[in-house]
Amino acid sequence: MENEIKKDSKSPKPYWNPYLAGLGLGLVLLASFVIMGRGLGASGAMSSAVAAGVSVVAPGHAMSNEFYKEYLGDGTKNPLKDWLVFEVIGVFVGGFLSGTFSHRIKRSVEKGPQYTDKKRFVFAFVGGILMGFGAKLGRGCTSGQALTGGSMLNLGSWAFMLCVFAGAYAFAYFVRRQWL
Amino acid sequence: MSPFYKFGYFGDEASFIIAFITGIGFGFFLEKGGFGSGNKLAAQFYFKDLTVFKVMFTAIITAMLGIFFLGAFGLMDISMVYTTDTFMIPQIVGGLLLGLGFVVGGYCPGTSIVSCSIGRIDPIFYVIGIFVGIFIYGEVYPFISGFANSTPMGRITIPEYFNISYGIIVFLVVLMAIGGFIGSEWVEKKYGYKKGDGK
Amino acid sequence: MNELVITRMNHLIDPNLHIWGWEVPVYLFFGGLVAGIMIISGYFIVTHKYKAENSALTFLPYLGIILISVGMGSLFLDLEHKLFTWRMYTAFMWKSPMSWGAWILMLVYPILLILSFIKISPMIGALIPGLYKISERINKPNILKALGILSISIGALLGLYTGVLLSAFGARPAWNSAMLWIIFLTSGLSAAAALIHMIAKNKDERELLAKSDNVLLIIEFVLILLYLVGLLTSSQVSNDAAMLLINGKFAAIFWIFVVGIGIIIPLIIQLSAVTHRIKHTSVGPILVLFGGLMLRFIIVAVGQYSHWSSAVLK
Amino acid sequence: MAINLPKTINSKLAALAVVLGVIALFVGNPMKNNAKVNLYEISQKIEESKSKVSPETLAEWIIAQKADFALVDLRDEKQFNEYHITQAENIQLQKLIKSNLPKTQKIILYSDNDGFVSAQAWFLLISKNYNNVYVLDGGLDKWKKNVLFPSLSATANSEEKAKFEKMKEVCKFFGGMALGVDSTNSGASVAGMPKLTAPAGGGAAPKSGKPKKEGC
Repeated sequence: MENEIKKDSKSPKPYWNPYLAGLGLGLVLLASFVIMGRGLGASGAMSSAVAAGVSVVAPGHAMSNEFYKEYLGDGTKNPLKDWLVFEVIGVFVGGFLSGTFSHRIKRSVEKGPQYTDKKRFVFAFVGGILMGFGAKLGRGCTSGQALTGGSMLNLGSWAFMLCVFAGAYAFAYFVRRQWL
Repeated sequence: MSPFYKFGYFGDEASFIIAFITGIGFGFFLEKGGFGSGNKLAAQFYFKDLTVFKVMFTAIITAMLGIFFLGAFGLMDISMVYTTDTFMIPQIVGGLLLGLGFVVGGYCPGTSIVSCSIGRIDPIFYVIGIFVGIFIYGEVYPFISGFANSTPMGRITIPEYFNISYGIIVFLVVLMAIGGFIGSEWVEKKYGYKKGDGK
Repeated sequence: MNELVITRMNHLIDPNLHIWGWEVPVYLFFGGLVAGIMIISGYFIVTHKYKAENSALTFLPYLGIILISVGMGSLFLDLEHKLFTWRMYTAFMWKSPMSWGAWILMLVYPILLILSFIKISPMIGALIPGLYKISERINKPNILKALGILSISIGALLGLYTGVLLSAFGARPAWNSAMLWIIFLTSGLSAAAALIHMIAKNKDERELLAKSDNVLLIIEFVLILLYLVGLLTSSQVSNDAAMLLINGKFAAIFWIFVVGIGIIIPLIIQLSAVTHRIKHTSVGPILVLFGGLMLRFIIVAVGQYSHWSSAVLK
Repeated sequence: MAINLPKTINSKLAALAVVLGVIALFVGNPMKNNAKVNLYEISQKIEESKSKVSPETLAEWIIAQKADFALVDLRDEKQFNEYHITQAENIQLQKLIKSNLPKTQKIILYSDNDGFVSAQAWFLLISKNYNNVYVLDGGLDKWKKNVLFPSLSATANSEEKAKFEKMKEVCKFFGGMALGVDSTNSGASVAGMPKLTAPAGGGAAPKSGKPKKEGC
């Protein structure tokens, strides 16, 4: 009996029906609206982390920069003591819990079959840079703008979301070997 | 009356705890939906697997209908929910850049965290990349702040901009999403991974 | 303690409330962990579980010696007058928990050392063959039983004392609670159980400790709640101290890192592991250990932040 | 089963969404007229005096047919029908928060004088998250004095004279009349407001009802 379970537990469980996962996600988002009056996000927390890092290394420089200052405030509060930072810690924990129960915790690299790990890492890094820059210019990422602003019917968020999909589909062809 | 926080039902410290719990829910459903996998996310852009679209839009219409009806029943003051101001041109450019980053890197910030949490290695590079990207943005911000703050439109929603009733827009978005779902099921059947593709 | 209260805790003389940095919490954590190790090892002896292949008695006593040394080292760093440490041992003041602690620690080392002789691991046995002889001498039922009981009681004392040490500070309302010592003891035990759960190779041992760790975590959680309730129903200053953890400066970190990541989430993971829904991994135990460390950090920080006069805080 | 079950759930969810969407269609607007006011932001705006537009500037904008603002007359209907600045729409204070003024546009408020009423209206709109709200400096009285019936004091220097010449043209556009030198008290010397006629030169016609939308 026990052996049987263990055998099963090695193979990952299938993903949920996307509509149910979406429903769950939407309810979490709704709960956030109801309780906090704000939506979800991710890139904001990363900005806080960057601002905090810069202010540790070069406090004067950070405080003279309007962008960092937005995250550092007047300097009396720890920039990492921020709503989004705690939320992102939660995202990590939540992802891990889900992964644990679905037996998906595995050290691996996501890529197409013909790609080397090294190349994939370079692409991931470059993609991250683009994403970070774009997210700041667009005032949020897929979670902060597309999901949150989208459900609030925010004009800029919808324009942003359409552009995300447009950008991704437009460039998908050029990096197809990475994925297919 | 909600939002609770904005009405002062609890303080900042409690809000962080709520942030953590909310985050757990967020991460949990993202992972359950398959957003922890770069392959699955990227497959969206090759019409192989439209999970991203389905999950995202189901979430959007769920939350949208939720706040709409909470507002309609007088349980929620929608105008107190924070949304970012619109800066049209920078957001369009940012969106395009982000889309490019999405397909090159394979994740968006939230999903990269989830993917890290289940032990993948590539999103770690991706997250470091995001940090670098934000750092670059911060460093060049003094030079591009004019552009970054151009075309400000304030806090504006689609119903306000087009001066159409909120309810009509909600209805249209729901119709659009359902249409999109039917379309994506069809696309998946046509172009998607067949059974036994190992995906 | 009195002299400390009068000379250091007077905010007019010493307005800086943060006297203890990272050293003391680290010491308290390792002290608690070693206390837990001693209790569990003692339990293994008394219940004759040591006969089976296990890590509680082969590997852990060594680890205990290292860990308590790390803890003592960090405590030593914190001492103002390092050269006069020996004076602790020239007088035994039964009223002073610090004096207790010094003497308890004196007993911890030899006991851990003797425990490590019960089962000689082949690697060390090859190095020092003489150890087998000592091992033979100890391995008699009567001696072992006495040793087990001694280990449990000294371990319990060590675990208690870390909490009592803090409770004795009357000027620190957050510490001045009778619940503190039992929280620290339980937390130390759960951390030790988690550690063994993580490193044990024997399946039965692992399962046993995972299960007991779950129970301990639940108890710890309840105790923390009781601790807060106790403070809340006490005087105004204690109330303020409790509010620091419930809705104040330390609330977010306390509930997220100590209760959330340190207790509830590992509990969920380990409960699923012992019911065989998921594999045993080291994630749960690591989180428990992390939570234990955070608990000490926060309790020490809150204690130093809370004050006998609530006016000073504002 | 694993395949069949989700499908029924999918269609049920879709049906539910559509039903809710249809109800939403009839509910219309869930926004309530509650507002959260950021006092700090407002006090900053007041401090920077970013909330006033001078009559001359407004006149220039109207002449240049700049349509990026909504002009709101806060007086009652009778007064509005007697005279109002071209392009203005009449929204009284108590109706202001229910009006659907576009948030994308500048909003310029005016009433009789510098005005308590304009200030109140300004505050209401700011609290409703309108960002670009301005008050016509000095209200309709100053508009009358500076734009409709500009005057030149006897001691004016050349610069003021040049300005006066310019204002002469401006006031003609609005159907006013420049007063000569020495008229010290313009408001008293002029009997009434100009009649409501379409301004000369085919200026922007008075708008009614709905505010203009910007192109998509």
